[in-house]
Amino acid sequence: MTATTDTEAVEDVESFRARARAWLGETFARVDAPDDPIGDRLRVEGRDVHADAERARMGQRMLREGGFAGITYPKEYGGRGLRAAHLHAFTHEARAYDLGGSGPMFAMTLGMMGPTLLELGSDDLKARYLPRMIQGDDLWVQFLSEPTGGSDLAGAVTRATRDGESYVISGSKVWTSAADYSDFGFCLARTDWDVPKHRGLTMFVVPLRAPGLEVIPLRLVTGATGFCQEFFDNVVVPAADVIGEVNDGWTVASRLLVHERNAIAGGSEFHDMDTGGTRADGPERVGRRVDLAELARARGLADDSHSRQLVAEADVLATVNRQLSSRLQTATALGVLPPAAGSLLKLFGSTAHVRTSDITMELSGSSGVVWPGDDRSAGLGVDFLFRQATSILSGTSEIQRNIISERVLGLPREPAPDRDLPFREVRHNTMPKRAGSE
Amino acid sequence: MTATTDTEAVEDVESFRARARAWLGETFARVDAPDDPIGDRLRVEGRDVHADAERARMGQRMLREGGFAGITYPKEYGGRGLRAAHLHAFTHEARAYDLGGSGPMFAMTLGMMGPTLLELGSDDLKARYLPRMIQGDDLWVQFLSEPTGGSDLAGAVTRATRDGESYVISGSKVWTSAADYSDFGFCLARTDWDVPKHRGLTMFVVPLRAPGLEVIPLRLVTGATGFCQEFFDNVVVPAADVIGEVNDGWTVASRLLVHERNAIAGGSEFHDMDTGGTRADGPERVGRRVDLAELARARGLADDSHSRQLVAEADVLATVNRQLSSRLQTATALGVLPPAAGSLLKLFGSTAHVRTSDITMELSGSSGVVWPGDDRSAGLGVDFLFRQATSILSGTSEIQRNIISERVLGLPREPAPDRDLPFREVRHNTMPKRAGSE
Amino acid sequence: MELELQDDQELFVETTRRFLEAESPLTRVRDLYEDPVGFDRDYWRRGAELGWATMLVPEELGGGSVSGAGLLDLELVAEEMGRTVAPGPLLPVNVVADTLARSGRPDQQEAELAGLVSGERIATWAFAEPSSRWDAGGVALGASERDGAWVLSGTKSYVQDAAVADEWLVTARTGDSLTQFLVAAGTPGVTVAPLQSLDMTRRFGDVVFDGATVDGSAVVGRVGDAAADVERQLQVALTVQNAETVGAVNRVYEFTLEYAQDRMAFGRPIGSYQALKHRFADMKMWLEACNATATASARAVQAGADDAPKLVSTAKAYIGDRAPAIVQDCVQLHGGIGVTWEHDLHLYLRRVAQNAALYGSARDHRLRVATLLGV
Amino acid sequence: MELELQDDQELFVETTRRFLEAESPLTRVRDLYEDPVGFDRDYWRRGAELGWATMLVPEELGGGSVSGAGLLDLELVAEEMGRTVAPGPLLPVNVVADTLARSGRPDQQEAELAGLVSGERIATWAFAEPSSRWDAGGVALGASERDGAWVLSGTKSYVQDAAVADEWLVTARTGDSLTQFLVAAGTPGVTVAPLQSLDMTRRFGDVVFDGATVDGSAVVGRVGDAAADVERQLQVALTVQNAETVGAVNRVYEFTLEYAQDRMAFGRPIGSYQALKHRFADMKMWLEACNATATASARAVQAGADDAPKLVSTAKAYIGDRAPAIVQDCVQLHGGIGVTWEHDLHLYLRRVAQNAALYGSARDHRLRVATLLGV
Repeated sequence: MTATTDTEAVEDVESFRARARAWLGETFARVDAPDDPIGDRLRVEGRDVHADAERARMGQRMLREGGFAGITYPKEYGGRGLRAAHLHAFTHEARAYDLGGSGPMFAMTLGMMGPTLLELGSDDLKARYLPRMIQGDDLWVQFLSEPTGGSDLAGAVTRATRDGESYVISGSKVWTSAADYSDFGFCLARTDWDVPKHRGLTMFVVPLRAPGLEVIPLRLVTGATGFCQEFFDNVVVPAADVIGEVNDGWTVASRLLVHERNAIAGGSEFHDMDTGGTRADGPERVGRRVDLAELARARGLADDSHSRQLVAEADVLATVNRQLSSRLQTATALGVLPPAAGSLLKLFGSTAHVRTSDITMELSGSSGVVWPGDDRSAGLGVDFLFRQATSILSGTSEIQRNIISERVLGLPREPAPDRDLPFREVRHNTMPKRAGSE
Repeated sequence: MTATTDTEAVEDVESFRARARAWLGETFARVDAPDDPIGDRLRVEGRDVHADAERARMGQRMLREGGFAGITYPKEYGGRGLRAAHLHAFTHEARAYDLGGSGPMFAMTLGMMGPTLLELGSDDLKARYLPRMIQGDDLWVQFLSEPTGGSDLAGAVTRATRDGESYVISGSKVWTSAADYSDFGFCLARTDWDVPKHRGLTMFVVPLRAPGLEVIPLRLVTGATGFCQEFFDNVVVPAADVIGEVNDGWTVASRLLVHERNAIAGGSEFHDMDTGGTRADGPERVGRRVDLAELARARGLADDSHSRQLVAEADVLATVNRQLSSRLQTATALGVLPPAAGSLLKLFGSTAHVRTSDITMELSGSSGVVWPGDDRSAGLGVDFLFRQATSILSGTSEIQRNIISERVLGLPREPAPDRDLPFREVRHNTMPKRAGSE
Repeated sequence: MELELQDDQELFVETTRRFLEAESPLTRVRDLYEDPVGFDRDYWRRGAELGWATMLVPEELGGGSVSGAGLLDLELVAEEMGRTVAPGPLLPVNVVADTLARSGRPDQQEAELAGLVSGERIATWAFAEPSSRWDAGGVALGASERDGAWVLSGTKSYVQDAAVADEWLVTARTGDSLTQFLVAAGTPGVTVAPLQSLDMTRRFGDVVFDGATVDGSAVVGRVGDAAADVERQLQVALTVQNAETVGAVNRVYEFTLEYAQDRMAFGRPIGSYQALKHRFADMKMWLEACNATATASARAVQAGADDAPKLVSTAKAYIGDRAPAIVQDCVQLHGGIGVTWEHDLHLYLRRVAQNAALYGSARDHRLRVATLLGV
Repeated sequence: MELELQDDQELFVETTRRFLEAESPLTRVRDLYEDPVGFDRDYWRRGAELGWATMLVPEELGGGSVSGAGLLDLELVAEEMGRTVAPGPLLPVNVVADTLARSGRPDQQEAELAGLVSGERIATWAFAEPSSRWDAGGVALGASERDGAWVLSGTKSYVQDAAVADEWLVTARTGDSLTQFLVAAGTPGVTVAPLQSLDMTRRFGDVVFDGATVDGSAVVGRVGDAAADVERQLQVALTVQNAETVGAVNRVYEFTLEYAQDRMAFGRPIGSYQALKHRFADMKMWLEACNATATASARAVQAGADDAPKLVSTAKAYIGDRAPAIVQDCVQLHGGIGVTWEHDLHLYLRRVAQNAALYGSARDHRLRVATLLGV
């Protein structure tokens, strides 16, 4: 599925690529390693995220002006109405340029929320928001996870209560990346407590500066931030800002997750962060990219067969990760594997990250846990503290294994006692009290 | 619990040990590594098991004559009526002597079936069989596993039908060690199909040379044998030869399993194969004991840091296995851990064996899979084929993990749809047809 | 394994698969356990008629491949043979044919290739030695020139089908460099000592050269210039081996997954237990990764890419570790039946474990990757 | 960790535990993250009153232990401190006190031990160097004699509490052998450069000796004869470290198991999912094995057994691998909350990961075991 109609004449991909290459060269500076404000922020304290966001918005605006924004989005919303091949061609060419970090910064907006809005949003919502996304005005986030919910996204207990032409939302969301500098959110809230959990949820558009909505950056084990927790205290949104149908929010959330998986697997038709393989050691990778060969040399281990094998093992995992990514794109495109096969890549990336993190610790030895200088996060051991993050965030490895075994392999589903119960009868976790609230 | 009464005067352990030492020295030849006919048989083709059994029976008879058989069994059945401490003292002293393999060969008979008979057998059965076990006349086996059952011992489909004063048994058992040279078996069979599975089983004494009972040695991946499969075709046993109560066979089987676990953990009060730690790399170990340091030297890897670490890793696992065994004995004796903690040791031994097998393969390299000479089982790769055996036999590692998580840690039990259903309504595997039958 | 095949390739795979099903069922593999040769020459000839030995030989030399990318077609055959743990000298014959086609003199090509391609003759590569190093540095067998002839002394080991081969392609040390010789079976001074092998059907031997003398015409390529040929031979051998291993593991995984869906324990299929489900998920991930790296490295070798040496070693390092681990976990999932002779699992485990160790173990190839990374 | 305690030991553990709960709750540990010293001297003095620094010092020198087996009592304290990731110089002070008690001259014992035992003074062991080798062979800092005094040049690194210590026990190279010196803080020519540390409260420093001169009376033991002392110091350090690590992991496992029993997902406690149950089972197995090897090696060191060097390294090799793995899996089982600053898991992970790397990694100790196995 692409956003073009077959009746239109479409520019040839190679001619498009040539135009893009020329334009990029005239417009942007070349860089060796494009900035990744999102990944970097998880490690480094004190990065100015508002400046990052401003730069990314500017980059996206320039793309729009050059005619290279929203390449596969319909023209009526400010897109170019082209095909995935054009998108991939453009991204491939753009890899070497500094686009202000707009690639990663707009990944969620244009790769997940935009496509979902396009599929399920009302005409009014699409007209209101899609052009602003494409021209770099607004960054979007998703409010799915809750402190009480863990992996069980459909067990959301944030409540939305109808009040005339509005809904009033109260509750808490967590693990929202980018909420502290973005503009709008998709918010999943419970609108009916008397039906089973998947059938009482509704998805709302919530402006991040709405009264009653408080966004708190979450401090991570590394000392840095990068995710937020939000507290909704009677936040009022218009009933017209429901995405999809009332009580059909799970459908919307499911589409979001599909788009997320596609984006991670590099298979998105709407926003392609990098087809060149530079994110090959897992799109969810966090922490520094360490040159392990250099580390081994610096630690005097270049002649040690055990250390040499560790260096090679990490390299093998990175190479195979890239090869697997490419294979799975083909397999899902051909229908040899179902879309859920994206979970295979997520799981591979996470487990490869774990192993690479262990290898890094082993090669760094004492110097990884005690180090000179003033920087408390300079030691490689600090990255080790965050080792599991890639195996937890955006769907834990346990959830990925469930998905693979049930939806790729067709093994029987786990018994879920809550599946058919009215939600108010389901055993769930209680919301921890907020310090100072009530 | 020991088999002595407190009113009797009991010989001091050290004086008993001194007597044992003297007697052993006079009676048996010293050996460096005692023969282990049972373990050896799993690897080597063509071992004369009947001769092994005869030698073991002779050894046991000599123990009986010297007054050192059935040390903790009651005197009325031909035992010595002493305590576990005497047993352990004797075994410790006996380690260095060639007792004709009676230790391992009578391990099941005196460590599992004997104790269970003592606890649950009728006076008649005890009087009939215990003295013969202790004086080395009879070897016993257990018929629990079935081809259709896997880990689910209580799902037995071998049937025993009442016929006057007899029962008629038909079905098949498998993974019986020693059935091809032993004398009697504990056989678990279904006597009531209209109650849940645990409540319709009965345990019978079955003579191995009963008409209609066929014992077939099972060929293993290594090419060797060591286990048998049995086919019961209307085998008739007297109703008096039921152990425990009719339809209460699961209680008997459970006690057997407890005694088995104790024997494996070295905690049996009835038969102590070896307290000296020579079985420390797992009582379930099969395959050759390889000197990995020597292997590394022979393969020119003595200066290779990776290979040196592999050698050390295997040694570390063997050492920790011994230390864990000792700790768990103390912990269960003190009640710090429940008896089910024996599963921790079984699991450790199995996983350590897997790792050690991998290390052996890695160190042997090409020479493990292609080797000179005429012996098709000489290559270390042949042991690798049997790597999983320790993780499967006597309760799979999956079952051990269930036991640990449920009975040691108190986590919720797995849903078992068959637990409360009448057995005939339970979905179970069908018995594969025997070639040539019907 | 390859996801996108040309129509010709589909047909080729289908033909090979049907041939193997008919001519080499697992019962036949079991029978061959007792056979000293391990395969039937007629079976091999008829396989060769399907094209099993032509793929790396250009059409003008009597070969040809269905897709034009011979190594990728060879990969497909190797995978099918892995799926059925089929016997036969696929790897050594193709390695030698490839070397002759690339570096042989026209008279050698003329004399040898037709027989290899037709399956009438069998040749094998005698490279490794008792040191069991699978790199050029491990070649100690020496060749010295004397009056236009060459005298070979030393021992080759781990030589597949050594006893049945009509020729051995021998990698020898000539001073600081390597030279390869095509030596005919029966040459005086050469003896073959059979070795035992873990695989059911694959046979190996030591080939001992005790001052054996060969004519100067036995040299393949230029004297002292065999390094590139040896690298190519290793790449071809590893491509075949990796494909075969991956084919075998794909098949084992398939029937184990089926078994888990059918086999009941405690009133439920064992495949409904989450602990097992998660292991199947992990195995699927490793297996897709094995497939991915095998095909990616084959493509690199086919294309003669600069990074082919690293990608081939990467594939072997990954597959050599994961493949035996997956098969062993499949044994575990089968329970007791999985360690019996009667079950077919061990036929696969033997092949996969043997492949893991030959042509360099995972460890050896990690060290090669490290060297290529400059450490 | 130890399963059977004497009554006196039970009381001792109980007293220590209550003290730590009151004086060093995890909130206090968090506060100390910002403290350059990492512990409060008064807290340490009051801990010492409980006997934290007396255990390896014989009664006649002002020490004493509750059980008579001082190292086993020390192990108990270390375990409790691990359970609460408590701060303080337990390891270095006891290592130095032990060395002085065993090898010091009476005047050194007189001058130093009372202060160490009472907690008034703090001493630390300056052994490793920037090469981060944790064996005698890694000692490069040289000491040379000049007119009855000794001149020290070189750099010690990874020195715990280097900046706050009143004395450093310095292991120096004197020709082919080792000699140890007790050097007072403030000695001219010695400077301390603080280092950053992964642990919340444990501080380290480089101690740089730039031709620093100490009197001959600073020598501890005999000149050139420190090898046995160094081996003993490593054994004591590893015993304390292993006990602390095991205590920390025991605690993490306890609260993670509780969490899994309480935390719901999809209408069930997460501890009811078989995949997680099996991981808890594996972790319990590893954890019992960690406890087993830690206590067995402590007993061997206490007894001065011949195999103490091997058992201590075995314990570190096992625990150094398993402990971080268990804690990381506990992080995974907690989900997102487990990677937040607000959750206490990282306090433990920091301590455990740091311990894994210091005084020799699992790798280093495996190599030592290999050497002891003759390979």
